[in-house]
Amino acid sequence: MDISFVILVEMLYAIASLVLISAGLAVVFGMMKVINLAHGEFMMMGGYATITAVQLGVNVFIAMLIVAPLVVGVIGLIVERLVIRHLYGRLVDTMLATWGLSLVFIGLATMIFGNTTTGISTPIPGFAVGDYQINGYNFFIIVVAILLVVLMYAVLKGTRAGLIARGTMQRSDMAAALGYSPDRIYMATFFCGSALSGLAGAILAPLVGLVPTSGGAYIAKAFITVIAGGPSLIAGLVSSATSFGFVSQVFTFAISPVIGEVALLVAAVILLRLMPQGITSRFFKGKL
Amino acid sequence: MSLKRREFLGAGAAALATASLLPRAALAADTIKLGSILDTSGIFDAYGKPMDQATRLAVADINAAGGLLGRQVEIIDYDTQSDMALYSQYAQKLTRQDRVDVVHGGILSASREAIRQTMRKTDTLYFYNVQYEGGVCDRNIFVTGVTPTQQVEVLVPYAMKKSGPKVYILAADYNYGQITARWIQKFVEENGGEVVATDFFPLDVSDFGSTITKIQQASPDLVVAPLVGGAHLSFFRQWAAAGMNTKIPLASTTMGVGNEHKVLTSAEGDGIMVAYNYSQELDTPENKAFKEKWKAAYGDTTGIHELAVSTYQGIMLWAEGVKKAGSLEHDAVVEALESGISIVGPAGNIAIDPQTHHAILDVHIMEVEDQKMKVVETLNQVAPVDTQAVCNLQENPDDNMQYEIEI
Amino acid sequence: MDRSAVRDVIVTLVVSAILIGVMPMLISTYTLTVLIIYGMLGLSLGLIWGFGGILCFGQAAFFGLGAYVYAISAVNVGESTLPMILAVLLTAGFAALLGAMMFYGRLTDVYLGVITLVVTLILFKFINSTAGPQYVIGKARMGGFNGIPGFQTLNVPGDPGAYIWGDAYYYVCAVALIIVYLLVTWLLRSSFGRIAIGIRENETRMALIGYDVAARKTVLFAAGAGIAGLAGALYASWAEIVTPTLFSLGQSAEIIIWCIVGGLGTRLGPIVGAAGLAYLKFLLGQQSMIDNTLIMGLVLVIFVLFLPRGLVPAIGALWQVSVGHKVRRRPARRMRRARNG
Amino acid sequence: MAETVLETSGLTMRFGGVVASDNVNFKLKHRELRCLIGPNGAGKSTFFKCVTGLLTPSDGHVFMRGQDVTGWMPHQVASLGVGIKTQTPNVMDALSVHENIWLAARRFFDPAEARARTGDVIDRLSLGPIARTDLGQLAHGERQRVELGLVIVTDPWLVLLDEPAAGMSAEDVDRMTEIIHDITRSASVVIVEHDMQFIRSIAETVTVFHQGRVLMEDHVDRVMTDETVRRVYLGKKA
Repeated sequence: MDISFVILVEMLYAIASLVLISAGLAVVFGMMKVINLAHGEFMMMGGYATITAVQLGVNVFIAMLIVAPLVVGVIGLIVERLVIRHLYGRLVDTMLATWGLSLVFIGLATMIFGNTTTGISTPIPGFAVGDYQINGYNFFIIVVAILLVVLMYAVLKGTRAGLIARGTMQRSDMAAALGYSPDRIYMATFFCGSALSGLAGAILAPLVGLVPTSGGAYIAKAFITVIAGGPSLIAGLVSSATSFGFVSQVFTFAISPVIGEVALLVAAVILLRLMPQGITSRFFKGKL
Repeated sequence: MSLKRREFLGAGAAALATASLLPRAALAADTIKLGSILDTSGIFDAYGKPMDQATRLAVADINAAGGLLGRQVEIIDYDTQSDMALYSQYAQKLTRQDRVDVVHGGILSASREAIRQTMRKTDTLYFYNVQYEGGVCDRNIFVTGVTPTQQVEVLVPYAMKKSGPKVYILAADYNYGQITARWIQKFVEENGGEVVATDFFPLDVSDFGSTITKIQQASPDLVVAPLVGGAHLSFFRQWAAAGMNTKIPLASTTMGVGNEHKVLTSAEGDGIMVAYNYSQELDTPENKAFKEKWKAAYGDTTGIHELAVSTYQGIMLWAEGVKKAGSLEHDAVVEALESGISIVGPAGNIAIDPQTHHAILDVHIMEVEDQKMKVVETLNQVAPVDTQAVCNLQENPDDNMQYEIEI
Repeated sequence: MDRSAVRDVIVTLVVSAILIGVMPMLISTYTLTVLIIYGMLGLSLGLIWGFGGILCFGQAAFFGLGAYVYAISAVNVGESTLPMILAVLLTAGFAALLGAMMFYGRLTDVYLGVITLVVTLILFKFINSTAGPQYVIGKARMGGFNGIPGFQTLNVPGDPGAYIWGDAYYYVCAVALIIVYLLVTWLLRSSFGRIAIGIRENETRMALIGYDVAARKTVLFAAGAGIAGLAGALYASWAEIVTPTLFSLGQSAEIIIWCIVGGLGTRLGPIVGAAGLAYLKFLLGQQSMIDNTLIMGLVLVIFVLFLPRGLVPAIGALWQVSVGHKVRRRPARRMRRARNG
Repeated sequence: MAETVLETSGLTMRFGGVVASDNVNFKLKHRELRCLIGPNGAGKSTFFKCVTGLLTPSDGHVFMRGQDVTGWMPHQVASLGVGIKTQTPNVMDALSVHENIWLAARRFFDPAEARARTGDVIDRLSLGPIARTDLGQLAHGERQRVELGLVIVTDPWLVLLDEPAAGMSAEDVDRMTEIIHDITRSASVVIVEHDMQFIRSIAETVTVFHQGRVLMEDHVDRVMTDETVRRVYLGKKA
């Protein structure tokens, strides 16, 4: 009984962390059709921002939830102005340029922080469920992921900015027709996407050690999750994170973490073979 | 067959090197060249940078004491950027163009294997100063790091005495981890215990949530975790986050090699049992002097770790060998080193085992306490029995392979 | 047309003969060998991507596969000829299966990128977790993270004792690259190559004309993978060890950077880009001022922003401007669509 | 009675809940010229795509010369000797006019024959002066003409054209009319078209689509005067 509860929590946690990891990339891809391959490094910078802030005496939750997203959002803004905006409409070129940027960030972080693993300890203690100890931080991650999805839905559905955003997702010239400068919309979107990446990096930082190359572990997973999700932003994100999280955890518990990771990848290949445009090109059509 | 090949290669290589580099070799005869090949950038630089610093410190010490054979020692170093292909390239450069007298370096076992044959073909003496899985048998190489038995045979009985007979093993999924796990199993059984499960993790796994649940299902008395690298460090963090660190004791043969215990908070790290050749907390005059020299050279001592000290000791052993041989000639130095030479380094007395070209050294059992490694017990002059079981260079000087040690 | 083909071959042979003779005076042959091998690897992606419009994030997978196939079969056979052939054929075969799966599934651009990336990751993770003693193919231990050392390197066919190494190996690799280059030239001049370019330009139209686009892309993909496999086998024989890092995403990234910097849609560009950047990396290892990753990243960003067509076409254009407009050949401006299509 | 070269039975295409093509039964005879008309969203293009293999119909069958080609890939359909031109100009922009047409010819003929035929078509369509120009640099009308060249260079027995006259000048349309009449000498032709002027000048039988179904099928003159057709389609103009 206890064990099934523990496994359920682990599964929810796996799904939640996939949602967190992919959210920033999904926003940028969904709105701008830009694949930001420096996404993992944005997360890495979120992690470093958190750790640095904590070392400077900032409360860990403030560091994670406010400082890191802001810092990374601003970095994203600079990147957008300097590089990305010159490449709109050139999908492959933006991928390559952001790949180059990811290397630049790794190099910079190495020069600033060095390659030694750093980290902070988790701010929430573990607790017991029957005979088992559970990592209390897992619940925090699950809660944050749920809040994030709800917030994204509320913003898109309920605010004027969300309306413009939805319009832009449907037809990129729509916003211009409504009298909004696409330039500013893209800027704002990239800021939000980067901030989300920073948030994800910050929240995962206490769980896993941080090195400048940490981003590499996330980008592939995020990339796969977003592409497999397909055209709908939220439905795609949640549905593909759920499928992949479920598959990988089943195999992790049944066999081993490596097989779990491989199962996730194999699932991605099969899924894209069956639904070349992603899950939401077939199901949940027209949803957000 | 392999002999024929070596002759063929050796002759050709020598001809090539002499033809292209005669003038420079003659010109630089006044210094002794020590080649250093380490990852001082890229993902392994946490290991490589202090090793590089230790190399410089050792050579500075030798030169300050008047050099070797009346000549100064010069370092020629390359940064392999954590890229295996560059090891091969720089090894060629060191041996054929720079024509160094000795090479110290290599971090991962793969990097050692990438350059070992080049060293052998060109008769360049090679020192590998890293803790590794054991079994390399090659007259041209000297290994000054600890091998699994040297740690495990000491650590496992101690840890089991403190906890209990049921042991769960979590090991890094590569050569070192696989072999170490088997030694752990052997020593657990010899001490009347039982291994309830063994799990292997590739070096990039950083999420151990499900594993921690599995361990709880098995409810062992002790977890032995030879996990390696930055990603695996998150195990110790997640273990503590789940509150397990107060319930089941941990032992490791790797935690702390790259100063990982300083990254974990004391709440996370305290109580983990380890066994190494070196700890910064060793209270010996040699260690104090070493730390002071390091501090004078680099500002602070936080960077010093096991591998850096191994590197320092490796270079000192080589220097001792050269002094004893009174020459830089390859075979003379090897014979001098095989004569049971020893030095007293920061980690205590360290001697070369003539049979295996590995090191006989002190092993300290330690417990992590407040981000430090507190020495609990010291075992003097532990021999590399694992490699001794498969390798005897006195009997087979032409041996040239890495044995998979059968347990 | 035929006359220009003959001229092309002659120019290639003369220029490369001069380069083979001159380069060893500047760079040691050991390093040159690996630059040549990387050049071949660059060419393999240049063929698939530049002329087939297939952006493959997993070219390193074929490189690694070729190296591993060579290493494993060399350990078992103890001679290098069959392993070389196997490295090319098995890699091409694997790519044909993968390609058929993707192209008949009508996967394009980003989705193609994801699949090739994922396949690379799977291979990497698999090879990386084969350290245990149970992973044995014939006599070869897979070795996991540590890789496979100590296999038979290239020998004179039929005589396992007669190793080809050092300068001789350099000449072998150089000749291999020239042969591959000429084969690629011939392929691109043939109907198959021209049809491939047509497909790159407009897949739907080529299908409506009646070409089996998926089959042709599969064949081209396999051909490129075969070249990468050969490069991998030559690399294995050069390095005398194969490790899973050959499959890494970082390696894939480098190949893509080579192509971009050298110039896509040209045969020469990817070779020049590969050899040039690999040599730059080699030189950078001798300094410790600036982090090397940073420099590589900056190079890529700058090229995408300011010189998206790459070095070789840019130099070609400069040449034309300075020589005047006498050159009748159309400039290599053909890539825009394929890259952003 | 002439042989039926193209036939669909119960052809249906659904997108989610929308039925874009609803139980269409269609027959085309040898050397017949047929126009498909209908307001936007009537299902003409969906029907066209199902026939050419660009879409796989949800239901029903497509037959060409009696052979069931339902669900075939476009290249298989084209390989039967069917010439297809899609709605938007679909050409290889970075290649020259000559190369474009040569690629089409090469599909069925050896290189020498392909070159000869390419030359013929270039003459026939008066493309000589621009034969070496890249398609990307040509005007819309010229591109349409080149695409027609791609279609006819292989002497297809069935030609399917989706809006060949869209966006063309009056002069271009005249030339197009001529070419199409030329084609009908040896092949059957289906044209999806909006331009009524153009249809009047070429068509005999017209099929009218409305809401995914075939509304009526008759001679162009009678269709033009039909009340229902005028209401659903032309009524807007009147």
